[in-house]
Amino acid sequence: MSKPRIGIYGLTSCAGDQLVLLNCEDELLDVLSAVDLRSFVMATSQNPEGELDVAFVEGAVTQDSDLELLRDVRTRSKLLIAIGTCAVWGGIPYLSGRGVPISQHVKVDYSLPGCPIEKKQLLSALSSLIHGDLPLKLPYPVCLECTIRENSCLLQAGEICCGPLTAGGCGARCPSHNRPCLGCRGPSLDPNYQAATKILAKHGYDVEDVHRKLALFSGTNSSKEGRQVG
Amino acid sequence: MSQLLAKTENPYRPVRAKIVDLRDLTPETRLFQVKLVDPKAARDFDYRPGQFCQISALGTGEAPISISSSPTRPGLLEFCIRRVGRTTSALHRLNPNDEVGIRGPYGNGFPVDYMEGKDVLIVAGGVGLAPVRSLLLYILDNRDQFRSVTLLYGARSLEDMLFREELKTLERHPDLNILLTLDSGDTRLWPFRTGLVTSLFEEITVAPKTVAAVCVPPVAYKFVTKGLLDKGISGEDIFMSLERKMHCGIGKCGCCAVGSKYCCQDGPVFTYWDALNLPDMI
Amino acid sequence: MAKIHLDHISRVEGHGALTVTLAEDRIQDVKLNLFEGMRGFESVVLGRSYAEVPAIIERICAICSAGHAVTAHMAVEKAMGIQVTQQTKLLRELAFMGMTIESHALHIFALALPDFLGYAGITDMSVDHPETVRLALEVKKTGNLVQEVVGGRAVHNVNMTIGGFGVLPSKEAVANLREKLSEALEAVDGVVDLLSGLSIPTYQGEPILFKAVKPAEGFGFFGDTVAFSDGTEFPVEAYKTSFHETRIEHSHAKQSTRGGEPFMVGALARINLFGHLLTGKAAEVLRTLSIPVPSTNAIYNNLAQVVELVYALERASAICDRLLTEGIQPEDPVGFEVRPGTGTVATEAPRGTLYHSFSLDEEGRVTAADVITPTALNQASAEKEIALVGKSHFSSGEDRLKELFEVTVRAYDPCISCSVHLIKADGSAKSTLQKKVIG
Amino acid sequence: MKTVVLPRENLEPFLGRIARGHDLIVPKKTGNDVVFDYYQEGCQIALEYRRTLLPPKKFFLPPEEVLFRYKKGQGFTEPEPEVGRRVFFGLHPCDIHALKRLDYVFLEGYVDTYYRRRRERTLIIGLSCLPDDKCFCHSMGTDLVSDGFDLFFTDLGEVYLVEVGSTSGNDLVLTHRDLVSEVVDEAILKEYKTFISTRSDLFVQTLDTSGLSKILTLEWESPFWEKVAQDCLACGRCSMSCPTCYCFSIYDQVNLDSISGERSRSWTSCLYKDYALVAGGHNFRPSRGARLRQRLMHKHKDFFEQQGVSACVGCGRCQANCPAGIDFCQVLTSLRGDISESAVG
Ligand SMILES: Cc1cc2nc3c(=O)[nH]c(=O)nc-3n(C[C@H](O)[C@H](O)[C@H](O)COP(=O)(O)OP(=O)(O)OC[C@H]3O[C@@H](n4cnc5c(N)ncnc54)[C@H](O)[C@@H]3O)c2cc1C
Ligand code: SF4
Ligand code: SF4
Ligand code: SF4
Repeated sequence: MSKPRIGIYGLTSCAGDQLVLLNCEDELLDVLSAVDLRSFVMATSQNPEGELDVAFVEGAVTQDSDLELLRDVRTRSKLLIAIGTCAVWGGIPYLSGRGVPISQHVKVDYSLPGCPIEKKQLLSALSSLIHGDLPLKLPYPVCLECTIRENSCLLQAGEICCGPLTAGGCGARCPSHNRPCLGCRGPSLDPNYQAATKILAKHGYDVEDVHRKLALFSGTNSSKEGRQVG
Repeated sequence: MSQLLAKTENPYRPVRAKIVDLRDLTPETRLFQVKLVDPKAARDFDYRPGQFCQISALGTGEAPISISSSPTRPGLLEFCIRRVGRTTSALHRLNPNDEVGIRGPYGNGFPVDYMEGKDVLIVAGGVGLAPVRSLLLYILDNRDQFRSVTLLYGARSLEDMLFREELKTLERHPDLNILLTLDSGDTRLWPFRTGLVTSLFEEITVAPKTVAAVCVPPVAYKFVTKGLLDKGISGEDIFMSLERKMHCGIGKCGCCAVGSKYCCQDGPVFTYWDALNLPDMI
Repeated sequence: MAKIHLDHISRVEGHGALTVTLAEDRIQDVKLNLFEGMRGFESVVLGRSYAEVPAIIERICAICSAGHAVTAHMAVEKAMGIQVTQQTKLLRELAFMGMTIESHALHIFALALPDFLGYAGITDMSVDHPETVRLALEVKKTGNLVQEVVGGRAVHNVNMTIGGFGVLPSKEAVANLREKLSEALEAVDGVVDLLSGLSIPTYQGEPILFKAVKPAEGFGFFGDTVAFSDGTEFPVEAYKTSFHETRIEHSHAKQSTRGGEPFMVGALARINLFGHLLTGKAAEVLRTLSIPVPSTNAIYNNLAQVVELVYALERASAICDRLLTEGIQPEDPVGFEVRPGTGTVATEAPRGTLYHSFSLDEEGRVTAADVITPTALNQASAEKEIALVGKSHFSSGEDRLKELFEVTVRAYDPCISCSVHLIKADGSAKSTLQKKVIG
Repeated sequence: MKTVVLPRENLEPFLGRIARGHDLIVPKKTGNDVVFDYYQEGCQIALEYRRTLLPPKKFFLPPEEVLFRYKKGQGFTEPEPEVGRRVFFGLHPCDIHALKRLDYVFLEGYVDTYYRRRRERTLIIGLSCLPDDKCFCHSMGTDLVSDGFDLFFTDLGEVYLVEVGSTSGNDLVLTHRDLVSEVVDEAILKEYKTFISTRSDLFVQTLDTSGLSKILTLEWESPFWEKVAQDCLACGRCSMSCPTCYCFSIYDQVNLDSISGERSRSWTSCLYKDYALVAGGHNFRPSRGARLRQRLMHKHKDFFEQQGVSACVGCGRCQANCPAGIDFCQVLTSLRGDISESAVG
């Protein structure tokens, strides 16, 4: 089996997802030797580009140069993987009225959300892709991992916790630190914004505030649905 | 019936099997001929038409796949596998001599003993031919035990029809009535009908003691069973092989529950009567 | 007229290009174009609750996220007059050190070093120098571990909150961290040897103005006063009048000058201004690397970072020691009342001075927000320096010039996401792309 | 059944000694909650707790576990099974009943070897409890327990009445006979009777289970399911914390070398949208209402039809942990009576 040709690209973002790869200190050299790295401008000045088996794209599309790069990468790649919440949902660039998720412009074969993505998931996705598979999708919201860690529920205690609306995979980092989930991984498979808003309204929150908070990272998705209530 | 693993052994651990041969049946469906690595297991492995195995593409996952071969032809196991997702794609990447993992056989299978001495009507749609092919071959190999045998099979197009060559040969079989239909597409090449498989019901008469074996896509069961009931077949004599999401295949993981039944253990073959009892079965 | 063009500067964070126009006998013009897309952070926080500010602002940049997080918490707390405990301050400083370790290690070893050893990146470098790369990654990992232990995540912390922390690190975690820090300090030795032998390209320097936060005591990254190398000082609150920000055509980041003069911030500025305050191993390394102090050659910024890397490892160790001897008090975040006010804070992020200023109304909603990042501050200085490099090496040919330019830009360790986060989204700036999609 | 008496002050020494020879699991207080966890010397055992967040199942069917590792062409290696005796102290009657329900699932038919090994190496010591407003075990017939434990402690104030439920339990008592007394006198009996009747008076929550499975069958089509589902976050917290929810999914993870990897399983919930989704996009339970219905049907109807007992043991965890405050007892009661009544607290 020949090594898959891989490119790593950033559009408008904080570079956090590319950094997560560089932060895989223990695995980095193994990863790099298991692939044929054809582009990673953040890490190397030798970028032969060309045809790719897998392209990882971080960041939202906020300007024409992003779009140009994205389209070019798409035409050269067999698989295009969106990494990070900006790329998957628009993230914070979406809020500023500037960014859109890359799926609004090109076909995305797999999405790895997270702000930033989780190291463990990145490595497992890379292994799967090298093996020839699309990575698995995690079907559960943050609450599953939170409950398994036996955290007291912050939403029950009246905090605006986005756990039930948010794609799991982070190990419920925030609630495990006694901090409500901000929804940084974007919407789960089946978010019920109406129910969450209703619960929080009962706890005395302003519905508009709740909507804004629930929509912090989920760009296109929740801001619309959440507003149907109240 | 011989299991690959004794009931006291770890039922989640597959046994190794080697791919002997691969044959494309349609652009998405491939016939896998596999042989268990352990010769004794290969010799002893026994199953009933309609049962399935959990096939592993290690590193990717496991999928429940009906056994397409017949226990009357031991040695090799045949599976026809349609490429629809991760695991099935990984299986399609394999070559002869590569290994897969196998667990099983699981499920109840078709009640061949009960079918003996009766007229048998087999209805299949798309990849649904896979499990009933086992039944068909079984019946052919024990032809004298059954009365008339009819196969109604529908596919989307000629391209999507499984076992085209085999069906062509079987068509000439004097003791077998085969009716084929295509949803659409070129039908000139062969005497096909067009229309859904239910449209074939008009062309057959059903004898009083007929049992039906059905495997069609999930959405089609309602129409097919209605057609069979209209033809006068009793609900208890309609045997349907159903699909559900399955992880363990042995009644533990809960994923394939249909009411109080587990598709993997109590099924995948259910009667129309079961479906009446259990609301979201079909 | 000839142009030297670098489309996409590699081995830096974010997207930047460089165009240098050459006249017959001199450098005519230098344009550093930070073309990373804009995200308008200040406009995003407007109208939102104070509590949401840090988590949003820290996303300006991944590499110095902890710096943004700490600074934003301090600024919001200043605005509301919240006093945090000494333990909270120490833990925040610890997280800040973690970031400094990680960021400097990443830049020195993975981004800059390949230039000096003649490689395209860390992968090729690892073929000939496996041990150095292994040690470097070990040091970098320690920086991340610090951030994980204190902040709950290496990039974009989840644990800091207004008034304190969600969960305090356990004694075991801090003790383990302490051990790892010692190992990293040892690992750095080997790398310092390698670095002290590097030859730094020289050129005809010109006096450059430097600027850094004046440390409250000793060497450090926190303080209430900002100092320029010409001897002037000003309180952080007066930042707006102490230098001049202008929007420029060719870059998405604003440019800053003082009286029309560019100035430099970052490790070299700090070492130039306050390096004499260093003690311990950091002071030793400063001598070993023989950085001329003050140095006006930005390439020495790489070495200044090495000194600071050692400082950060030592400082983090000292904080751990203190936490371990005094014991980690099981305290909740301090209570406070929401009240209006403005908080302005400056810290020394890895790349230089970072300003956060937030104004809050009675309900604690943000009415004004301003974030100024080091890379933006450095922009003018970098352009000036490239012109100087060009002048000194004018006759060495286009290829060599190109190389030198890239090395010079890289020496500034630009963090482009940071620098372009900030252009305010006035209505007209709404991206045409988004208009198309959301109507 | 053999009964002995353990003076209250002897409990700690008794457990302390057990901990020396076994892995001892006890209810422990963390913040405002109680969780089951391994005993450490000096740790605070919660003797009067109401309910733990996660039930005992996590020690028999862990939230995540590796089933086996593989290497291409070399077959499969199972993880080394844990060895040694484990003593699980402090299970309330509902949790013991719940384990018996899990036994039906994992030990009948195909034997789940992972579950069996853990079950076989674990002694169960039950502990009596007092209900709060969410417990309804008396309605489910699980408020008392007569088997499924090795020892069962009833807290009678000064002393624990200890029922011996197995030879292993008997061995424990015999080994530590210096700590227990064989004399169960009139006074203790009287206290036991008082305890039982006081306890049964304390129940607030009830569920009328008569004909429940039939009513559920008849209410299959009820629009009420979708109505309740409007408030359901489908977060899965009820499933994770239910002592008898056992659904899991199985998945592979390949290593970077592409030739080795592992197969694992982890908990899942029938409330998740992909739960009954098959290839081709057909979902057998497409709506949130259908999924919520499945959860209740399985507890109170399907399992009952399979095993003759409901899968619900009335521990009250699902209601206690639901962020939306959905109370399944009330949902079921509404279904039985006026279905327009709101089921959400
Ligand atoms: C008893 C039984 C016998 C069977 N026999 C055969 C047989 O003989 N031959 C055969 O080819 N097949 C057979 N099947 C079907 C076969 O098991 C499945 O096709 C196979 O499991 C698919 O696995 P996969 O990993 O390739 O697909 P997956 O990658 O798992 O893709 C399908 C999965 O993707 C998910 N999915 C699908 N669409 C979407 C969507 N739009 N959004 C989100 N998620 C989605 C679903 O969760 C679904 O389970 C049988 C099934 C059963 C139960
Ligand atoms: S704290 Fe948040 S994530 Fe955890 S269970 Fe509650 S709502 Fe879900
Ligand atoms: S808990 Fe929520 S905000 Fe925190 S890391 Fe996970 S998804 Fe992101
Ligand atoms: S359904 Fe609820 S009350 Fe019943 S056993 Fe499960 S968690 Fe306890």
